[in-house]
Amino acid sequence: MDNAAGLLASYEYLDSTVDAIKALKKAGFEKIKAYAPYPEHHIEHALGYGQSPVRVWTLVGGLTGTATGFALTTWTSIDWPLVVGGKPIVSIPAYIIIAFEMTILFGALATIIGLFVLSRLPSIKPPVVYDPEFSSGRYGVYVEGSRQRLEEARQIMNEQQPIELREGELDD
Amino acid sequence: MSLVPEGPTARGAVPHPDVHTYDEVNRDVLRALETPGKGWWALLAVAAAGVVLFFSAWGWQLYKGIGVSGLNSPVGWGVYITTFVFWVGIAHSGTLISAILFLFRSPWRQSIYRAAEAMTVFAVMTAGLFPLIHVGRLWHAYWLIPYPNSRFLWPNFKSPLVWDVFAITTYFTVSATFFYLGAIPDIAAARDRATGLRKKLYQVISLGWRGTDSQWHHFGKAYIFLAALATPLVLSVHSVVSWDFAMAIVPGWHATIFAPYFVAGAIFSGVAMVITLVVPIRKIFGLEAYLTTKHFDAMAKLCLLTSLIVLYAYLSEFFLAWYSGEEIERTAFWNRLFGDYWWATWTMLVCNGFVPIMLWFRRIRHSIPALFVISIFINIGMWFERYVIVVTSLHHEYEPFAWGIYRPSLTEMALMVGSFCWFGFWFLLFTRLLPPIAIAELKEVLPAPTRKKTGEAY
Amino acid sequence: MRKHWLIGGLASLLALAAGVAFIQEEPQETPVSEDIAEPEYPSGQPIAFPHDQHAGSQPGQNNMDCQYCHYSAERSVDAGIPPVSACWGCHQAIPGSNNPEEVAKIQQSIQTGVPIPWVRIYKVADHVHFPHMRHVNAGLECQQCHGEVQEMQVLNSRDPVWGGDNMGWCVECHRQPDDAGKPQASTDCTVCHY
Amino acid sequence: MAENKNMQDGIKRRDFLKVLGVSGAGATLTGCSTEEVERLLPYVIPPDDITPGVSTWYTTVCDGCSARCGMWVRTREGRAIKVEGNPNHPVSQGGLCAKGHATLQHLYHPDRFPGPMVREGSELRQVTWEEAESLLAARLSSAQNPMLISGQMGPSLNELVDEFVEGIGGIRVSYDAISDAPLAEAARIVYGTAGIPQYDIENARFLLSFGNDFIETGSSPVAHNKGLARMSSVDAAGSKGRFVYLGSRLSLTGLNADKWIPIRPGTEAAVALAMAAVIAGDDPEVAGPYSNVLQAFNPQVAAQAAGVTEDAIFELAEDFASQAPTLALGPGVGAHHSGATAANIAVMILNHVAGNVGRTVFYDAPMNGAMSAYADIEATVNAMASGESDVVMVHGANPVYSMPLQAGFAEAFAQVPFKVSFASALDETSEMADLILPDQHFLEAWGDSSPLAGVVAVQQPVMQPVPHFESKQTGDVLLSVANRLSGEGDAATFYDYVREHHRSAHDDADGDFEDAWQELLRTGMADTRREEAGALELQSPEVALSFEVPTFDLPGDLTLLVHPSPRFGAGEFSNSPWLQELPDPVSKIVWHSWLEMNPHTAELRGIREGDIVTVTSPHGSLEVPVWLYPGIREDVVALAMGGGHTGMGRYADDKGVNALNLIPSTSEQLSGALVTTVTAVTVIPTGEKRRLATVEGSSDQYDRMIAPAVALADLGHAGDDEHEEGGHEELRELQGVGGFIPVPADEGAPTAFPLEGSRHGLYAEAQEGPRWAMAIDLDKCTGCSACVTACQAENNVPWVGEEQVLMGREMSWVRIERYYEQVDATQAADLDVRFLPMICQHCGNAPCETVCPVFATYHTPEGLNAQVYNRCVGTRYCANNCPYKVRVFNWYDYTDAVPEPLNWQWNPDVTVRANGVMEKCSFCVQRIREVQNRAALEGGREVRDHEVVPACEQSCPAEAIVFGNIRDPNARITQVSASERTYRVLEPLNTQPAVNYLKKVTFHEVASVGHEE
Repeated sequence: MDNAAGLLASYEYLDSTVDAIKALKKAGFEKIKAYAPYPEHHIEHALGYGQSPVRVWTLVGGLTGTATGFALTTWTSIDWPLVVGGKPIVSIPAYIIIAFEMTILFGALATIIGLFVLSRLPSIKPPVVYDPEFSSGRYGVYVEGSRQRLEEARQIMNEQQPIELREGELDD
Repeated sequence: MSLVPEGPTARGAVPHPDVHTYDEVNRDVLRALETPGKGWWALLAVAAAGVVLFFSAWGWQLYKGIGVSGLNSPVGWGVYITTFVFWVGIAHSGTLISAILFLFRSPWRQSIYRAAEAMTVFAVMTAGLFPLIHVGRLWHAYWLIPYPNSRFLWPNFKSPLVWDVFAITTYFTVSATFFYLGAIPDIAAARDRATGLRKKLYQVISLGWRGTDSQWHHFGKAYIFLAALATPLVLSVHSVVSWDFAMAIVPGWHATIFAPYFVAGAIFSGVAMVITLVVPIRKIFGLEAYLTTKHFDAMAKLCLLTSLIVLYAYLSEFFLAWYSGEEIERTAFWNRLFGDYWWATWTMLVCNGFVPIMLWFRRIRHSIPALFVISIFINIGMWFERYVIVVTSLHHEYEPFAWGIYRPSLTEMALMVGSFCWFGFWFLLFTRLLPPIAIAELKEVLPAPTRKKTGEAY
Repeated sequence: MRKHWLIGGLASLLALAAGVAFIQEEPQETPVSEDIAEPEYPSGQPIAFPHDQHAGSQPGQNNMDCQYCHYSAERSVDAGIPPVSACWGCHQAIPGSNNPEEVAKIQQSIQTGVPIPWVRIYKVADHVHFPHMRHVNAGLECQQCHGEVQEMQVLNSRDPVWGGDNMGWCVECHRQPDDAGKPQASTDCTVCHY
Repeated sequence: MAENKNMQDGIKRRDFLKVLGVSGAGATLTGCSTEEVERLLPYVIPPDDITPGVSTWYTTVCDGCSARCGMWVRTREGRAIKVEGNPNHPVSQGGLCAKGHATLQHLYHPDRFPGPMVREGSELRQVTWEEAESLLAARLSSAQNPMLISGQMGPSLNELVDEFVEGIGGIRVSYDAISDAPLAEAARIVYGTAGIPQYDIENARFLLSFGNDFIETGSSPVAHNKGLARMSSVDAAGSKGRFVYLGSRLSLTGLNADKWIPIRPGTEAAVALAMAAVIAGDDPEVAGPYSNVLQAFNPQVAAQAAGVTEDAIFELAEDFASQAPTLALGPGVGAHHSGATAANIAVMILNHVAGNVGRTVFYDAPMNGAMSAYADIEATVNAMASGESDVVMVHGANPVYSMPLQAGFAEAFAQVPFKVSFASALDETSEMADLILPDQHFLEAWGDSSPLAGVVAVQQPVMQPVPHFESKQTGDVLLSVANRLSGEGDAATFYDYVREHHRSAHDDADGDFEDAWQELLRTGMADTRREEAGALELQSPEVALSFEVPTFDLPGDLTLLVHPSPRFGAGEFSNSPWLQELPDPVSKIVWHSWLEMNPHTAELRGIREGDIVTVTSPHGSLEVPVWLYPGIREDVVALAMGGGHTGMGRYADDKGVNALNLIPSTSEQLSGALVTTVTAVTVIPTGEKRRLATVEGSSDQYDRMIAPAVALADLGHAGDDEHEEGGHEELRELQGVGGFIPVPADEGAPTAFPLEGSRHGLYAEAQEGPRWAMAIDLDKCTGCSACVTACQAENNVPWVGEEQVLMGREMSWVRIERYYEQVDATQAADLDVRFLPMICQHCGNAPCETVCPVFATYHTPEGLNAQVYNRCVGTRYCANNCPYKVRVFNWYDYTDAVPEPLNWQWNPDVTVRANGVMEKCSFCVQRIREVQNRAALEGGREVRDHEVVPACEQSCPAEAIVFGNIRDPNARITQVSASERTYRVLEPLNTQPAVNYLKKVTFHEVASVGHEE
């Protein structure tokens, strides 16, 4: 679709970045992406983020772990019942520990997987729209739209005096 | 909800008065990754030599049999288990500083937690070797892992040792993940400045991180949950380790206080070890601006607190032994103080109970050399604490006729010393390959650059 | 065993141990006196002994009972290897139509008094105590563990039914429920391991 | 097991089979061996009494010492793998001592001679028997008064040797390193009888031992051990025989005494006669010709001499008179001083006066103990030195080692042109020999014995000679040499000779000889004793008697006691690793020698335990570490024999010191016995010290009631056990405060199994099955340690060597704990010693089981605490958590150190443990399985009570151990456990052991320690 393209602006200041985003949003741009050297909640507010679904992954993972822990310990004990120290074949107090550890383990792993899935990591192919300075000191705003609307976007972005403003090919 | 409370100045004092711009942070921190100096190579050589010693000693033991140790009956556990518990303990403060302080939003966390977490990971890697070293038939040790096998046999989940297997492996996995996750944005930063082979490497391990809004968004959530999971884990792992002893009926082991006692001890030794490690890093890489006395002061206070808990545990152990009226228990603890191993016990008491008292003084807390020395004392003391618990309890048990004496052998010493080199080896590599200080998070507590200097506060 | 190593190998550093482990696990050599002839047959056995000829039930075969030669199976833990005199008992009269030179070896052994160095085919691990008599008296057929030996011309490798290297094989059978629904044989470890 | 001991006649029938593979030498734990080719060697001609995989038992006679106990030998595939006591033997009546078990190691000893040897220069060259015998014949034919020095022998061999020596016109000298000559001589003087008197210890109610170590040495230690145990254990009537030991050192025997009166060495006569005088009172005539002697003695004099109080002697005398039947034993081989015979006479008078003759002591059926006169060998030494004899043959003796250095035997022996030794294994004497004709081990050879007049026991081979050694029994050698000399072609073997010997002795009135012979071989003995009237008359002595207290060679301030070792005798057993590693019953030290010294003496001289001191007598000096022992007089030090070998092979050489180097070569005047208690010594610290290789952690039980006792007076007052050592109240208190899940008073006994809270899984199914349990009666246990070696033999328990023991790694499954309790602090001397055999307690709530990560140890449905070696990973957690510390660990592959053919002794029914594995007492599970298998074959019948007998119980001479199914109300174990003395060690831990101990019963009040009232 050659009638659509992207614009990437790098800013030195946080407020200019946020203003740019706000303005773009007001102008009705949909596909806005922001870059920052650290998690910046102002930007997230500007883009209007809600709750991250990562927590669901964590919860499910944790519960699976608990279940697995109890199932494993109990079933193996019954499968070949051997008496030790005159204790019950299935002694729950001891198995709680196993269940607990597995809860944590599964929970943690699920969280990571969730994160990767949601934030499309790992993405090995080199970024088309990126500025190494984003990991150092600069903020970035990238917007996509049809050619005619991009002119509008370019003006809005320029208002905030970007250090650099360039055409970027369409990102993924 | 945001990662930092209302701006950097929320907790009053600015943690890094001498750091101003984000670029500065990148420059200073990433400088550590540049070509190392002679000192580093020298240290690495020493560590490598130690690793060789470590594995040759282990090989020798495997070839001859566990008998090359000084272990005997009644003392079936000795230096190996002592060192195991020691390293597990060390492993603790890493995740603690990282996770708990993160949840509590402690402002002095950012600049030390990366090193602390690295310490955790490597310490667990070291600790994990010792149960393997100390078993009689290493080639069957995998029987402790539950897996479907043609014998229809499973491990005994009632045994604290199996709990250990689960606790330690979980702890290693989670803290390694936590460590890596936190490092990803900084690796990306390193990537953007590195060249050549390093760039390739970082490209891969940064997983193509670009710091986009959505990435940061999910990253933050995931990080919080990991921290939330890691915190109880930290507490559980050393409790489980303590139950290796508390679940037994050996006088001197069989005590309900053990779990909290061990956790406190672990944090104590862990923080001490962090100080021991961070002091040189700060000096060598010139990170004074990032590791300020404020940080050391905070860590010293944490040391002081935990040392008090540990001392309390010691005293209450002795008191309860006396108060219980249980003759065998009394004898056991009397024997600790004045028996064959009195020297170990007193070393422990002095290093862990009395030396840290100096930390009450502000001047000492603010003198980095002093802290360095004290931290080393604490490390020694904590090793001896485990030695006392393991050995003195075992060598005088219920049956007087079966009492015995244990003398560590050279092989055991070699493995103990070697383990420090093994740990050091990995830590040295870390200092050169990963940003030793959390770049991204540090920026969170720096004032964000704004155009409207007098504009609304961000 | 092999399967276990697979999984065992996964555990790091166990691999390092494995080599040493096996050095240590070498069972001590049992002395073999020099006067024993080296095996000359593909079977590895010093005498090409045809089990089928003796125990087979085909026409022309002798349909002997296993325990005629393996005489102690029903009263001892060991099944027993037939004494040369037992062979000689018949072969005095029977020179052996197919290959008399083999039968001659029996006579030779009787005269020299040098026992025949049979190669052992079936053996459970040394830490397992397998009482033949309990199993024979429990009504097991020899074939259930040793395969259709009476149909084998040469017995040079284990029959596929044999799983004696694998504890699960024993346990599965011991576990089979009897009429009362309990395991038909004890699965207590010290029944075999002591 | 008696029923399947079928016997075959003749040695040819019992073909030794070269079985490999089928039963290599015990199975090895390390599996995965199925890949490599293994050879199965069947019989060529099957012996019809051997089934592969089934043990065959034979009866024979132990040749370990002069007691000649009856033996059962268990063989598998033609290998002797275990020896046990024969309960049917009239003298030993079952049970076997540690030495008896160790004879198996002599059978397979790697230091046995590979065959006949001829000396060429300094080298020994192996030759054929043909050559060897003709060489001997040649030398003998031209020899001038050849000599044959020999130790104890059975009747047949004895007769043959006599004939042989006569035939060659030689001189026969009998020599026993340990000899009861003074006793025999005394009996001859006083009653005119030959041989050693027989004692009925069991039925004595009051037993006095004047330094007689009758359960370690003497005519029949095993029998006497049993007698002592029976006498001193509480009977149904609640009464118990009393045992008082008078001596300057508490030997193992002494440790079992209820009272110790530490008299000066050599004062036995004075005390005995004083007692006799008191008993005789105003009627000294009872002492017959010795009445005048009695008048010379009274308690005052005796007390003076002996260094004890007058009252003590009075008291003793009165008890001795009142508590009939009583028995006094004269000084034995441990206490031979220059007045030994006189002392024994004095004791005989005492017995006579107290009217014990014919009741507890018998002179008319004498025992054939070792009673040669040392004087004879002294004479021989001179003869050899002066070159009177040019051929000297030695059989069954090792005089180079076992005679005092000063006797100069070695030098004299060296003078002899042609020295012949019949030793089967290397020793100091055979080391010097020019010709060695290795005798067979008694388990390979024919022979007989007559331990007691009228009792004949046959010693028969239980296996073909061990193929590694071309041995030939001396009987056959002598016969064939005799043939060569006489030129006759008599083909008779020694077997025929023995048979002939018995045929001639056979009285056809008792039926056909063949039947009698078969019966003799089957049962192992024939008992043709006739009941004879008891009382004999005292005869007036034809020699001058002196009852003076002997003086000791000065200078020196401490009297030296040189005594035989309970483990090594006079050193003939020193080359057995089992015995070397068997903790000495008294000192608990292994592998090396020690000097026993009283703690006070040591304190005065600034000597500490482990200090190496120089012990110097006028006759020699040596260096040895000190062990502090409260059971020895302050003016006495003691050294055991058996150490310091120089030519006895790998396990004996350079282990400890030879005490005999300190004493002179003097023989006692009347009997001509070697005098061992003869010299005083000076003890000077060298400044060096060493760690003693002891298995003892502490001899004080710190009021932990590990081995509690109950006073005889308190027996029968069950219930009010608050004042009783090891009472249950502590447990109840704990339960009261909920220390752990309370076990109701009626529960927690092994009978109540499985316990509440244990009724799960396999236990539930096991409700009907057996519950194996054991009871050990500490009132009977004498601490003799026979069970330790028996267990080691049965269960393939390896020895580890001195260095490992020093590291605390001894492997023994049985640990005989020895605790001292002071009877009352005012009496420094009076010790109350508690022996406690500690084995795996097979706890119902076993702490070791829970902690094992891989179920290598767990509880079987039959109540055993199982240890599955091949599952063990070696975390050692179980050992840490075992409060009884009975688990031992294989720190190395200890069994690798076992050389051919010692490993032939391994029990094929027990897995040989590999490196890195935990092990412990299994209640001899292999024996349980064997019996269960047999029962199953015999139509699935029930296992009978006492059908399963663990090795320790079988060998216990004191009958202190009972094993069985405690769920069976009629089983012995159940009944024994019902005793009010029953307790379980460390009961408050609620481990619910399956081993019940029965408290020792003391005459004195026992303190109710541990509970503040």
